[in-house]
Amino acid sequence: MKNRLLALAAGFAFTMLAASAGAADKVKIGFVSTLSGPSAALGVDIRDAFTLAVKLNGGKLGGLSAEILIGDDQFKPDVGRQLAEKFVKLDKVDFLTGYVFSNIMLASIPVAFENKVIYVSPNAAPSPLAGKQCNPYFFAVAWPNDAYHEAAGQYATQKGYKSTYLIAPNYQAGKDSLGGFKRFYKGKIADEVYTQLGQLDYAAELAQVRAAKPEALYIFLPGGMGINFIKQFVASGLSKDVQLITPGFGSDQDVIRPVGDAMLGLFDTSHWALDFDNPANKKFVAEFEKEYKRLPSVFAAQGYDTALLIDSAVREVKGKLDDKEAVRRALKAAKFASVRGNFKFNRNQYPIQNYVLRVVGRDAQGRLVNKTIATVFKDHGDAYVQDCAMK
Amino acid sequence: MPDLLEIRSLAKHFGGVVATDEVSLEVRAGEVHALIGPNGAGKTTLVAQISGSLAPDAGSIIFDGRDVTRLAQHQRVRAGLARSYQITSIFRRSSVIENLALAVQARSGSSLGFWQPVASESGLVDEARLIAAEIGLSDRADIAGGELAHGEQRALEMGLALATRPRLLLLDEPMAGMGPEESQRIIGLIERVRRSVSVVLVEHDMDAVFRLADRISVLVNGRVIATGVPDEIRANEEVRRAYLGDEALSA
Amino acid sequence: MSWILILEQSLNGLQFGLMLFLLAAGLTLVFGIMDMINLAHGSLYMLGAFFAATLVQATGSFALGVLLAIPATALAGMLLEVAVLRTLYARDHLSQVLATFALILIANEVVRIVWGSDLQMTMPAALSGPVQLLPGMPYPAYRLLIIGVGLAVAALLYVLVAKTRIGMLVRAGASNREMALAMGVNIQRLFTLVFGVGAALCAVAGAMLGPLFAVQVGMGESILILAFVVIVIGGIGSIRGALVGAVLVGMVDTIGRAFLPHLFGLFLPPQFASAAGPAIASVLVYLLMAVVLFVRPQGLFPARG
Amino acid sequence: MNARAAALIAALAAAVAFPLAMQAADQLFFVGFASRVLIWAIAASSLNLVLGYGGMISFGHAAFVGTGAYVSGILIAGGVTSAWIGWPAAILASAVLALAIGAASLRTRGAYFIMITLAFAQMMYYLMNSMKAYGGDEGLSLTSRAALGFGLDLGNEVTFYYVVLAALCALLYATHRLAHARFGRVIAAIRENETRAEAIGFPVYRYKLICFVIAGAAGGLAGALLASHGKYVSPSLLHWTQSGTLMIMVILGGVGRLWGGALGAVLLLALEHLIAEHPIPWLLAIAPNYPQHANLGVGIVMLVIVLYAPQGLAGLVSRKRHA
Repeated sequence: MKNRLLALAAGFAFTMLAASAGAADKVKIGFVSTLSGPSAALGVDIRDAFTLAVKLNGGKLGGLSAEILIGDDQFKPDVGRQLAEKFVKLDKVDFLTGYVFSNIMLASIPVAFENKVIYVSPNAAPSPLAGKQCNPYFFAVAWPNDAYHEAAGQYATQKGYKSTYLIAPNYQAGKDSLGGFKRFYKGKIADEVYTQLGQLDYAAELAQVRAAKPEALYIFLPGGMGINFIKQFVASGLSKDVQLITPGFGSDQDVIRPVGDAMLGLFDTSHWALDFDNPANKKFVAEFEKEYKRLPSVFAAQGYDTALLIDSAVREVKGKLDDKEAVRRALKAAKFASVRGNFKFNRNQYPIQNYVLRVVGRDAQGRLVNKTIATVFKDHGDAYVQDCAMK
Repeated sequence: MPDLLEIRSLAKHFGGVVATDEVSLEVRAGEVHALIGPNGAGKTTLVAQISGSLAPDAGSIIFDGRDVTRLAQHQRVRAGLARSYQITSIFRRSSVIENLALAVQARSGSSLGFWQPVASESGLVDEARLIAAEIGLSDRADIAGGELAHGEQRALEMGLALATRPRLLLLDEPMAGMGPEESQRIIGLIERVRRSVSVVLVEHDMDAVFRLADRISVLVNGRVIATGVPDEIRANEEVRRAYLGDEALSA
Repeated sequence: MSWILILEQSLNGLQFGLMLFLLAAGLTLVFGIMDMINLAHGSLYMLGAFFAATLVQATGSFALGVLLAIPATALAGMLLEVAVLRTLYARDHLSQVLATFALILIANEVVRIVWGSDLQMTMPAALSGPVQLLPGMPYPAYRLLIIGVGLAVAALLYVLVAKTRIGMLVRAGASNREMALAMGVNIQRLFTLVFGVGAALCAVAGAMLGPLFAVQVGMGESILILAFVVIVIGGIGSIRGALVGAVLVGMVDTIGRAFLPHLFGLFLPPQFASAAGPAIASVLVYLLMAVVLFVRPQGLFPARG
Repeated sequence: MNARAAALIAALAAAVAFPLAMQAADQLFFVGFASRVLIWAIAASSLNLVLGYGGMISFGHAAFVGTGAYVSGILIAGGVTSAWIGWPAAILASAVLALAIGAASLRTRGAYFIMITLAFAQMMYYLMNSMKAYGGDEGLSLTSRAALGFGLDLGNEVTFYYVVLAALCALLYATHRLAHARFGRVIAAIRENETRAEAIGFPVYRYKLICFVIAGAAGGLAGALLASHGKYVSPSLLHWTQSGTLMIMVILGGVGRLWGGALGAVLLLALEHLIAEHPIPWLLAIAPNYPQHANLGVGIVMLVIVLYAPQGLAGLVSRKRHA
């Protein structure tokens, strides 16, 4: 009994010593994302692009040497939260970032807020945090959760689809997505179905779709869910009768790779595409492909931008990271060349930017890629900003 | 003498096998009623149904004028119907006194005590000591049940049943696996006990049966083929033919 | 609600149920014969899927890959039996539960080290489209294949258990372990064999479901509990019970998820129906189990008297 | 006896001094971490009550912990922050659930009992997963911890730690009393020889059920504390593998021993933390990713304990089921 206690006490003492050793002149980033399981490709792309940006920057962010602590939330909110707890309280990071999925992020970032650590979101941007619960420590780098879906709704209306069937996972981002679609879609909603988050077999849902006979089918199924759904959608023979529409990430490189030719001709909406013609994007796409031997997805673009944004802010405040207000102002100024082209932060710290329509086709080398066709929205913000009390 | 236990047309099947076939018998107050029969005759099955660990398919069991057929085993124990097992079933890690005190506890008030240490209840232990003396284990009181000699374990087995203060004791082969000397000890114990308690005795040791029993019922293939005083059973042709023959001759 | 929809959902339920049967069959035999609770059964399912995904890729042929994965998993199962599980037969259930739970942890990490946390497995291109079953009712060819394979394996298992000498021993063992032990002949080898067959069935399920689900670490953990539900419903040790239980669970689960929310919508206020529908549907099979337990505590087809 | 008392006092003193030392060293993270460990110690101790003392191999204990967490979490989310309402409600809800699950599953035994407790617990997992009103699989984030009153702020890590420590001590003392009281003797007897316990007149089913319910209720308390600790509740708390982890804690610490659950929780969680945070350099050189595979070690240790050191599993329910 005594010995065991002694051993434990020694263990804790050891832990303490190890933890209290920290340097001052560097920037510490806590990066938590979904890095394993069927939806891992998303988090991996964000991580790879983020670390690529740091690498291209000589291992620095804003002139300070960058230490990036990486954690895998395993697609589990409680694991994500525990990692946030550790990074914020034990490792005392300067910024937290990385989460792909809204639910995991929502469970985790209160830890950051309470400890006045800024969370820079490379992907998830749920509607509550845009409106009533907007938070000075939250920056959405990518796009408001509704935006792609609003663009998709707009597109479906323009195409004149009379009825559309909607499927999304049963969680905040799922609700946001279908809400966004409906906001701009003028046709009839055939049905609106919420599935289990992480569900992989869609036989039952596909049978319902067939029975409902809609003209179009809009799905918000990120990661492995979308990959499985599209495969099973093609296998069911529905692709002949029903036009599938997805948000940009729903038919990006991470889905194209496993699904293959079945993706050809699929329309989607996005704030970024491989073929965006600006220097930052050209450099990013080339370097990413060189480093990882694959084409970047929209998630990679978001991760890259996130690193660039932090870089710009750290440089702006000249490394004085303890002045949180100054860091915030610097982040909000967004003085960097984004791979998406021009964008700016709204007062709720969500982006105002353009959204485009893309189609899956072949590039010069015969690879399946998304090609930009048209602009759907220009300088588009979000519908919740008026509820945000922040200035 | 009035009947303490009355069994009416009891029946039990296991799949297609008839284990208890329309058994009816009475046990009078104060008597030792032996239940004999060849292996597989259904004696243990019958005891299990009387004690309540096995539900009969049909028939009824009346104990002391009350229908106990639907009562659970523990309720029958509280009504005064206790049993011992053919294969010793005691609390092997507890001492003799702890074994017996537990049985005393079972009948003395509620056991939903969550706070007061049971060790502070001297009444339980005192009574357990009395029973230990009764079964001849006073000098082994603090030995764990599992460490007792076989004969002592059999005595404790009976003691556990006795500690519930039964009015009818069901003894399932109390002398199983015993040498002659140890058997004498159990026979002596039954002799003492019978003064206050009625006994149903299942036993293969015919000497013991004929020495102890007031009446005997013979069970063959799940059926009672004869009931009577020892001399009647000894003289019964059917019993001799079906079962007793060899052993009676060899005895 | 059209008949075609109901028919299609029933086929989906049958497909799921048959795969559950493959898992439950091995599990129930191990229970019945060895009185052993094996939580690591789901790990064999995972292993089978990983083997299949790897071998399909390596050989370039779906059929060949799957066919090779089956003996590979069976071998792994038998190795496990000889190395670890054999010593557990005589132990109490707590030891069995703990040891096999430990095996789950070990299997998960070993797979993670060898393969990573997940693999992609693609269905054969020829079967990736639909088949016209009835006019107006196309059905995915691959799911039909699963149903076919499930039925074939069930039939094979029936012949094996009902018509062969080994099957006779297995049945005897499941209904009366002491008798099986008394027969004495190579009982140890019989156990190993049964375990291998159980593992092979896991591999079939894992390999067939691989392209539909994801081949990933932990994939066996949720489905294992459903296999338990199947066994409790069907009765421990009974292959027939496992089949009936599995199809019942598969049907109830699929049909419940598909129609319960709509059914609730017919006679409940919509906001309540949309909340209660999915909630009840998700626990429907467990409620079924509770009902069966209440009515027939030994399951629908108890192997022991 | 004296050595034991000394060890007890030393352990208590260390537990009381720990947060003050950490506070002095500006390492509040470890106070929060220790609170979590102690809460799991409560959960494991409650499982020990049914597993070790009662001899029932309940594989669904996470359901009671999770239910307690949800009930207290839902109340806090709904504005009822008082711990004096939330925690008793959590305990009561878990007790009621334990009553229902126990009443159904205790009619069976052996492998059946294990499977049925497992299945019913998993049912709760899926139920909470689909309860959109309470967060569904997203879980429920809370804005604050429960409020205790009396000027005690549970939002303060050190205060919270002491409350958890007090709860653990209270539970262990109550367990100690219970084990030596009439009820404890009866469940010990049932664990040792169920048939005989019934045959001397104990209503075995009822006592087992009561034991099951008490353990469930104590699990509910752990859940309520957990909800406040993390300010977050999710269905993964109810997943069956969580029950397995609790079981591992109890086995590591000692089945049926008063300190078993607590010791096992401390051991397992501290070990997990050390492996993940402080890799051993030479081992890292051989296997660079080994901290990510800590469960491999846990699994192997468990397997070895079960296979080769069964006597280490003290108080084990050693009887094998007979038909």
